[in-house]
Amino acid sequence: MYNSIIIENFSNPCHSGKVTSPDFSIELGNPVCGDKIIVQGVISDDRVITESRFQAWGCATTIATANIFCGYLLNRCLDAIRGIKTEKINELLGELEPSQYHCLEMLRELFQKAGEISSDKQYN
Amino acid sequence: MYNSIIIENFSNPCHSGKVTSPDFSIELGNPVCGDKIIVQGVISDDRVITESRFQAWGCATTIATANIFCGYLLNRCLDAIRGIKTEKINELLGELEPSQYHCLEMLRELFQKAGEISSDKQYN
Amino acid sequence: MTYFNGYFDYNSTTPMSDGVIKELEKAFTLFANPSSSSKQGRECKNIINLARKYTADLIGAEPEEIIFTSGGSESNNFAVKNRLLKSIQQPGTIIVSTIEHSSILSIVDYFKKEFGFSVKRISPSRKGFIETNTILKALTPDTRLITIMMANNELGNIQPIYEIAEIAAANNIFFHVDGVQAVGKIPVDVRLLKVDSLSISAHKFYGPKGVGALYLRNSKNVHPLIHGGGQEKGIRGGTENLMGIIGMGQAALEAKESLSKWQAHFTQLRSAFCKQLFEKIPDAELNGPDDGKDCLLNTLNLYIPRIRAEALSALLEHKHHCIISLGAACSNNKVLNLSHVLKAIGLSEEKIKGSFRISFGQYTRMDDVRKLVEAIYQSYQVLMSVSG
Amino acid sequence: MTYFNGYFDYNSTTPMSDGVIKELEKAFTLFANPSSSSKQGRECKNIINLARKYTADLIGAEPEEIIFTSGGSESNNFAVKNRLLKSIQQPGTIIVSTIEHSSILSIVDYFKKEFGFSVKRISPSRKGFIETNTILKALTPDTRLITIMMANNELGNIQPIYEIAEIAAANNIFFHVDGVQAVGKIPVDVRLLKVDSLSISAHKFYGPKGVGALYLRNSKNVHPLIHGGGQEKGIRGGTENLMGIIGMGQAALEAKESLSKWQAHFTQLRSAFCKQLFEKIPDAELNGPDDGKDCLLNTLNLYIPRIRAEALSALLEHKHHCIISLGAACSNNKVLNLSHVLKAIGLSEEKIKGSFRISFGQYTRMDDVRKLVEAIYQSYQVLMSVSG
Ligand SMILES: Cc1ncc(COP(=O)(O)O)c(C=O)c1O
Ligand SMILES: Cc1ncc(COP(=O)(O)O)c(C=O)c1O
Repeated sequence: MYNSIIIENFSNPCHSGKVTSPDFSIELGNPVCGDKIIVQGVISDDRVITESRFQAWGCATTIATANIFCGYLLNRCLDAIRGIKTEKINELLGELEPSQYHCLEMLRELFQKAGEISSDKQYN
Repeated sequence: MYNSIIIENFSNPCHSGKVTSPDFSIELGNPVCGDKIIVQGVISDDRVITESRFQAWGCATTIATANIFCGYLLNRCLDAIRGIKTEKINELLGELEPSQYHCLEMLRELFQKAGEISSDKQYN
Repeated sequence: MTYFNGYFDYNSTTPMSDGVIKELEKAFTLFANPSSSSKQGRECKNIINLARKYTADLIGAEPEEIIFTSGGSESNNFAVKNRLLKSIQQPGTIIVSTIEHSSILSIVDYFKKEFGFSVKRISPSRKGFIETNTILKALTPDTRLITIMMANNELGNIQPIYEIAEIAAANNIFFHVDGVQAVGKIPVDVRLLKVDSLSISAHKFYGPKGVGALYLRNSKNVHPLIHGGGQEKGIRGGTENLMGIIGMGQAALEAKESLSKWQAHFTQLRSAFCKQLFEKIPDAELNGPDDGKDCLLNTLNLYIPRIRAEALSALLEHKHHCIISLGAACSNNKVLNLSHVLKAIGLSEEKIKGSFRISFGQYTRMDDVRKLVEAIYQSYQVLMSVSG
Repeated sequence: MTYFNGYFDYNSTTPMSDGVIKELEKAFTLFANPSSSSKQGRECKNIINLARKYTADLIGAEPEEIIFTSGGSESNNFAVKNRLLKSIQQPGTIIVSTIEHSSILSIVDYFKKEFGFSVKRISPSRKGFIETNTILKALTPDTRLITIMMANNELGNIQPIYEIAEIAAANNIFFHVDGVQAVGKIPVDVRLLKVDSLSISAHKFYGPKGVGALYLRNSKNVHPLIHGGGQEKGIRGGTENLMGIIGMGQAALEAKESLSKWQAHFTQLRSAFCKQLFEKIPDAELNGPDDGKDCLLNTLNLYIPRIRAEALSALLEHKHHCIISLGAACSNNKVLNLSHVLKAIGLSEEKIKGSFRISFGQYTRMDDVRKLVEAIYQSYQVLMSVSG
C-alpha cells in the first residue's frame, strides 16, 4: 500500500509544526478529498531556506508528502528549488499506487508555489 | 456401501457351482435389473438338504444373497426352511441400503420357492 | 498463537483456530470423491455429514437444512436468486435495508435492473437499527422477498430479526437473513427464528475462507445457483470442498462450545477499551449503538474528530503493528471508499473520514486492548500535532 | 505416498501432491483478508495473484483472464449463465453435446425449461467423438452458445475443440469449453484455441477440491454468478478461498512442469495394461477410442462380456483393494445409474452394465497396473464361475 519512503515520512513527520516568524507561507488544498497542507519557512540572507515546517490535515500520504517537501526545502537555496527537474520531483515520493497519484500532484504544486516565493525577503 | 455380511459372501462365494444330479432347482430373475439366480440342491431321504449350489449373474449383492441362501439351506431340514420366520430372513443379509432392498425381495422369493419344494424326492 | 497480536479486524476475517488447523492436517490424505461409492468415498461423505451436523447444531437447524457453499457471498446470492427466479415472470417488490453487505445489495440491484423488480430500501436509524415499523410500512401485496442482515459488519448492530420474521411469516413473504456476522458471535436458533434462509461463512468464526453454508428451510423446487452432479441434495453442484467443509464443521463445533465464553470475553474487552479510550480522547464518539446494547460486543465503530481515520490506521499499522478497518474490507477494492453503512446512518463525509472499526476476537487479550488504546492515543497526538 | 495404491479413479478426483500439501501447511497462518489494505492483506492478495499466474500459465492465458471459482461446476455454470442471461430477452439456440458433464447438461436444461431456449443436442460417434460437421449442421442464425467439453471424463475422448472453435468464431458464436478433464492431462493453450471461456478444476490435477477457475477471454459486461464485494475484478464475489487458491496455483505449476513426463508415463501404463488385459481376457472391449488416439492416455473405458461391472468393482475393492469407476462418480448419487455417456455412444443396457472406467494418475506405477490386471482377471474368473 505505502512504499517505504512514505511510511518513514508519515510515521516520523519530523518537519511538522509552525515557524515563529515565517518568511513565506504556502497553502494547498485538495477540494476533492479535503486534504490541506500549510508550509512555512525562513529564508536566510543568502537565499537559503534555513527553517521549514508544515501543518497537514489529510491522509497518510499527504502527511508524508508535506514532510518530504519540507525536508527537501531545508538548507537548499531558493534557486535550486526553483530549478528542480520534474523527474527529481517524481522520485521524491517513491513508487506510488494509482490511488496515491494525487499526492504527486500536490507535491508538484508545492514546488511550483515554492518557485514563486519572492527572492526578496518578505517581512510579515 | 456393502455391509460386512454382504462383502464376506460376494468375496468368497463358496457355494457357487452346479450340482450333478439335483433334487430341486429354483430359478429367479429380476426383470428390472436383469439379475438372475439359479439354486440347485440335493435332498437326503430324511428331508435334509445335503448339497446346495448356486449360479448367479448380477450385482455383488445378488451374488451374496445367493451364497447366503445356499449356506442357509445346507444341512437344514426342508421343514425348517419352510417354517423360517420373516424376521429371520430379514436378518440374513444384515443392514441394507435402500438401493439394495431388491436383494431382500429376492431372498424372500427364494425362501418362498424353497418352501414349495415337494417333500417327495424328484428324480429328474 | 502470536502471529495475530495487534489484529483488531476480526469482523473482516479470522485466523483459523488450532483445532481447525489440526483437522485440516488430518484431512490432507483424505482424497476420495465424496460422491464415489467406494469405502473411502463413503468415509468422506460421512465426514462431510458430520461437519453438516456441527454446522446445523450451531444454528439449531437440522442437518438436511444445511447446504454447503463457497462462502457468505454465494449463500446470499443463492438465497436471493432462488427466491426471485421463482417469480421472474411476475417481478414484484424486494424489501432490503440500505446497510446490507455488498453481496446482497448488488444482487438485488441486478434483479431490479435486469428483470424489472422494484426495490424498497429501508434506512436504518441514526444508530444503525432497522425498525420493524419501517418494514411494516414498506410491505406491498407484491413483495417477493425481505432480506435483512442479522448483525451489521461495520456497526455491529443486531437487528430485530425475530420481529421482522414474524411480519414476513404473517404476510407469507420469503425472508432471507444474512447471518454471516452474527453466527459465531451471538446465539442463533432457527427453531425460534422463522426465517426461510440464513447465510453463514466459516472464515468469520475461525474456519477457512471460501466455505460457507446456506440454511434453507424448504429445499423443494429450488433454483440452484450451481447446477450439477447431484451433490448437496441436488441443489448445489460441484465436488465438495472437502477440506473447507471439514474446517467449517470443526469451527462450528468450537463456536457452539465457546460462544458464551467469547461473549463474556468481549464484554470485558469492550468495557475496558471504552473506559480507557474515552478517558484519553473524550470527544471520540461511538457510531454504533451507545452502550453496546443490541450490538455485537466485539465490534466498535468510532469517530475521532479532527483526524483522518486513514492516517490513524496507517500510523497504527506501521508504527504500532495494529490492524483496524476503515469500513468493510471489501470496499477497499473500489476507488471511492466512503462506507455505505456510515452514509446510511447519516454521517457527514467529514465524520466518515474520521471513522474506523475495531473488532475483537477470541485471541484478543486485555493487554492487546491496552496497547491498542495507547497506540491510538499516541497516533492521535501525532496527527493533532501535525495538523497544528 | 502409499495411501492411494490401488487407486485407479484419478478422473474422479486426485490426491493432493506433496508440493500442494506443503504449500497448504505454509498457508495455515496466512489469514488476512486479501481485500484488506493492510500489509498482510496485500501479501495474501499477492499470493493469490501468483497462483493466478501459475494457473494462467498452465493454459497459456493472461492472469487477467483467470477468475477463481469454487470448482469446475461453478465455472461451467458461470460461463453458461453469463452468456445466456445476456440474451434472456431473445432466447435462441444452445448447441451442446449429449456427453457433457451434468453441470453443463443441467444448466442448459434449466435455460430451456425456464427461459424458452431451444437446445440442439449433438450425439457423438460410436467411439465418442463429436464430429465437426454435426456442429456445422446444427448451426442456426439464433445460436447463442456452443458448449463442448475438451475431453470426456468417462471415455477420455479428446474432442476437435480447435476446429469447433474456428466454426464458432467464424459465426460469431460464444464458445464455452469444459476443460476440467483435459487441463493437467494434455497441453491446453488458449492463445491458439479461440474459445471464449474454459473451465478448470484443481482437484483433477492434484490440487484441493472445491476450487477451480474460469478462463474468460472478455470480462466486460459480465453477469456474475456470485455478485459481491468486488473480488475477482468485480465479477465473482466472496472472500477468496485462500488455501484452495494457493493449492491450485501450486498444482498448476507442477502440472505445467510435469505434463510431458506424465503423458509419457500414461503411454507406458496404458500399453502395458492393454497388452496384459487383452491377453487374459481377449473378448474385453475398449468403449473409447481404439488405440488411444485423440484420447486421454490415462483413461480406459472397458466392457467385459458376461459379467456385471458392479460386481467386478465390488470384488476389486473388497478383495484386492483396487478402486475403479462405473461411470462418472457423480452419477452414483442417483438411483438409476446408467451412464448417459455410454448410452450416448449407443451401448446397450447390457453392455453398459458390463462397462467400467480405469483412470491412471501420476502416482500409478507399472507394478500397480500389473496387480490391477491380475485382480481384474481373478475377479472375472470368480464371476464367470459363479455364473456357471
Ligand atoms: C468434465 C467435467 N466437468 C466438470 C466437472 C465438475 O468439476 P467439479 O467437481 O470441480 O465441480 C467434472 C468433474 O467432476 C468433470 O469431469
Ligand atoms: C454481513 C456479511 N455478509 C456477507 C459477507 C460475505 O461473506 P464471504 O466473505 O464468505 O463471501 C460478509 C463478509 O465478507 C459480511 O460481513
